[in-house]
Amino acid sequence: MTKGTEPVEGMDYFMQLEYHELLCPVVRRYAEALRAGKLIGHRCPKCGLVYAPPRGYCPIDVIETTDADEVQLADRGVVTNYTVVTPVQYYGQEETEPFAKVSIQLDDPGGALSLQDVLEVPVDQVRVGMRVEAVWAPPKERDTGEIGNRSFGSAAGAIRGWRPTGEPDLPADQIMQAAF
Amino acid sequence: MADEIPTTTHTIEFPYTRTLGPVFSAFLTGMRDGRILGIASRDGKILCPPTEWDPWTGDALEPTLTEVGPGGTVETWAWVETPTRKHPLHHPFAFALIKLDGADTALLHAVDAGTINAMETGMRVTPRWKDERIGHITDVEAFVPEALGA
Amino acid sequence: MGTVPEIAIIGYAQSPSWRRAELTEPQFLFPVISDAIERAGIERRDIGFTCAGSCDYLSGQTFAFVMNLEAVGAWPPISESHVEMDGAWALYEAWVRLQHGDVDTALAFGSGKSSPGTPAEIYPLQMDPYTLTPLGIDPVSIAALQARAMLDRNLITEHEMAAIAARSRAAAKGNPYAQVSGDFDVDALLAEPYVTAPLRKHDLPPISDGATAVVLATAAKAKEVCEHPVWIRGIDHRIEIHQPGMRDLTESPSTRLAGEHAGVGEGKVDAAELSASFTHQEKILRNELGLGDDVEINPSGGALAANPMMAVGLSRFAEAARQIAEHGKHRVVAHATSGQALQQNLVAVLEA
Amino acid sequence: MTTQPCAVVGIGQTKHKKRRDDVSLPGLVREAAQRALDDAALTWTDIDAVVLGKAPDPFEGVMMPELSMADALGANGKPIMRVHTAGSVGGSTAIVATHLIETGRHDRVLTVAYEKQAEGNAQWGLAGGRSGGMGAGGIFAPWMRSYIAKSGAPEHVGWQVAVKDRQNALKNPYAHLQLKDISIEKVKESPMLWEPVHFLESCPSSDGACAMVLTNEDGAKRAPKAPAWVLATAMRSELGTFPGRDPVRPQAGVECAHMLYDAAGITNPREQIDVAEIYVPFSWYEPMWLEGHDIAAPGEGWKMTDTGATEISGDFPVNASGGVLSSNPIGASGMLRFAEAALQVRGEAGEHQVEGATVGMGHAYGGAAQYFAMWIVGSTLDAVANKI
Repeated sequence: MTKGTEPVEGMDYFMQLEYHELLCPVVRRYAEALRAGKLIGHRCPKCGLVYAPPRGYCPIDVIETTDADEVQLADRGVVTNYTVVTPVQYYGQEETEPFAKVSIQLDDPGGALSLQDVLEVPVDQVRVGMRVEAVWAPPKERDTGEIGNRSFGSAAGAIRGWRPTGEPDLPADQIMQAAF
Repeated sequence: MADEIPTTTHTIEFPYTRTLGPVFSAFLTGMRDGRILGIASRDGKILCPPTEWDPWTGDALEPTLTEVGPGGTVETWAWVETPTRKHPLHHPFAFALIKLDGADTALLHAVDAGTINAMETGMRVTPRWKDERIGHITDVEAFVPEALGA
Repeated sequence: MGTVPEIAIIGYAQSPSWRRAELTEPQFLFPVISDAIERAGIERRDIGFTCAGSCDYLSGQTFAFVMNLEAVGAWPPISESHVEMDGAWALYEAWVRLQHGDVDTALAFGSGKSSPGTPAEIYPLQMDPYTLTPLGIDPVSIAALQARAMLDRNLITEHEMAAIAARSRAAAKGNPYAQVSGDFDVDALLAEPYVTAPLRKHDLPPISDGATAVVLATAAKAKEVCEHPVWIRGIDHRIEIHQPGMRDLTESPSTRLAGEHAGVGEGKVDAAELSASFTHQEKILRNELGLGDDVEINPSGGALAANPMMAVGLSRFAEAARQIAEHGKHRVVAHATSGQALQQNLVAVLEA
Repeated sequence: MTTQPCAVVGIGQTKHKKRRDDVSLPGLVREAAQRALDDAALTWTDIDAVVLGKAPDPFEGVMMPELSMADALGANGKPIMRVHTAGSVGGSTAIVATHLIETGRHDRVLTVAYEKQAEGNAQWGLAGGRSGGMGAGGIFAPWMRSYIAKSGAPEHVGWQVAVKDRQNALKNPYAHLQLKDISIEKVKESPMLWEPVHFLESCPSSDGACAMVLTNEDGAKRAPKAPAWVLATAMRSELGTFPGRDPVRPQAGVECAHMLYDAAGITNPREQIDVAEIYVPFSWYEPMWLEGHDIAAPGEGWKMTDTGATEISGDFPVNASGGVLSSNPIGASGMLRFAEAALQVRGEAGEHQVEGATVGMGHAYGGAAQYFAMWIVGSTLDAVANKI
């Protein structure tokens, strides 16, 4: 009937909460562009910094940005830094093997994406200065359903990852200091 | 119009594991054993559910618990017509503050009375225990009107 | 505390209260903060201290408040803090900070998006994790327990509750930020079914998304930049016992204490903006604050008309200040609350 | 407007452990708070207000815990606030409490911070409940790599910090990790978690709490033990991500330090600060913050570690308590830095006491190295002036 006769010393609590949020206009437009095979960002009309993906404002000049400030971004760039993560097995973790996430400074007109996946390179050979290009999913397989209002630089579902272009590396010491 | 806007969905879920300390350990052990326990406050009131410290003064309390109930009186109640998925019952029921016999404060719990017409402030209720108890506040599945028995 | 330096509200702004905002929290905070600063007549870079109020669980995102910093202008770096509480407590922290005298202006804001989640499932996490959270006890049910305790003791009637709803909604017709407004017949409201008896839909606040920002200044600065500063004459906040069954739910001793320490009774009150999320709570608050029938309650419509969690308490400051700055009132009370059944309360007295 | 001095007259902390299975959440907080009250020889009724801090609520699954902890904190009928500024929260919570004393708002304030990591999982929390989380180390690893590349620091400096802080922890009975056989070799051979960070160069996951009782001059006179005087506080925040940001030496950190030194009258931090408790969750953050807060010149911080200057016996002891590398109840970790600095200038640090310390610094940072909270405490109100 009851479990045990020892004192009860613990209690489990299973929390489960669902959130359904409207996608904000700039993220909707960003996701549409991804499905069309394009990366877009906003260029601040005041300071000229490029935000990828667009945020709808420049937090530095504290001005709002609009579709008029939209720029198409390059889908090539250089790895400016990386992390190799040995996954901790927390609840909901699906990763079991070490994986790499990289930051990429995009070619002109600029913009930077973080937490990107690298393809076709063993984890231990990811390096700063490596030239990479986007590997797009075929148009029919592009699904941006995972991209939400707080997905930051995610292009998941449209860009599968980034692979080496084969070009020579850029000097690592310069690249690492240049961009985050 | 809003319905046409795509939504982004995310679920956060996690199985938390709580440790209890002496007071809640004793209280939930009691629940597992089919007994509802209270604690004496500094001025001698019996508090159920027990608190770890005197809620009025913050003073330490002696973690020796005493049995209260099982029956009690409904002090106030709310009729839940549409339960949420987090509620203890999945058909219409009442949440109530129940002053158990021998206690000086009221326990918040569910009352399974069938219909709102069966509910009344001052009514007598008694716990309906679950068959399988694990040491949890919901080991009492709900209180039921004393007239119906447990 | 007789020598508390004078601090004034010199600017305030709110977003509309939306049932479901299309913009993200930092996106809709953005114009609100800019607007409040502009109305204060100061430059963003002049702000000496910033404090925000928000809640991770509303959006289901750890560190959700970090993104809100983007709406502030935090580059170059700023002196800044955050409370996981309603923006009214952010204002309190900013009010304390200004009393040092080394900075002369402060920005407080609160923001929240309740629409993505299910409040009835989220708020049980605010209750005692051992005896209450596992029962899934939700805000409406706790409020209903409180309302029935009042009804049983003849401290209020369902008719009075409906009349409070009708008055609030009618008042909200003049509030461009309100979500629920219009003319409603009390008898028609009473003919509606219960949601959670004894509460009907009109007894409940709407679910809202929104933001509020308030700019504070020291006396010297306020007089320099503002023609009609609104003075914070007193402010205090108190908490009481958590377990609903260990409180007399028909009273709010924490509100009474906060009101006494804020000096509510030291002069005639013209109006009060109260965070009464449920109709019956307005009556408890009036009693505890000693507000008579001659005091206009919630000229904005209050929380029953617009309820953006984490901003709604700070909105009471904005609306109270509006009553003074734009509607010629002299002395107005602002009130904010946290927790269930009025467990924690903040009271301030604002004056022309 | 004038402010009045604020004194720390009570300090308490729990034994920090992987899992404190003997206490509830409020029980953990209460243990530290009661010790702080006992240290100050005060009772619960003596406290005017409470300021509580912790990291995100989803770490334990309790929303706005000040509500359900009101009885544990003796807060009925009192003001209580809840601060949350990411990893710096323990520090900013103490600063908010300090303001309540400095402005004369209250006479005696209890400030408390905690985390009970074992109830949940911080890696889960940091990942927003999603798979593929990076962990804090994953966010900070690239910046540590950049620091190493830019400063030319040899890799053994990270191992040295890891060993030094664990050896210090052996002198602190409250510290979580008690690694008696810690060595450079062991650190170096421990698994690589986030290159360049090894397992033993990372903070543990701890249950723990910290509390302090703050009061004014009058209260300090009545206290049974020597107070620590709060000589200066500073908080500074910046945006976490924008093109061109330098997260290795964040501007907010530089400005926070200079605000702090100016307010305390410190003109040469390395000379005038006797002991520092710096938030170092990963070994490389010791030299990074020594430089990031202009205690050492750019590129020189690692040399302080390498030459032993940051050891208890060195000229600038850092984390004599064992630091975050030895105990990490996240929300409390910042307050522990502040409290340990205060313990040092009170001469109450026991085995890890830095002899003759009269000026101490407490430091915390959080978010994407974007939130900073710091304070300077002294054994007397003129402790800094006496150095010059």
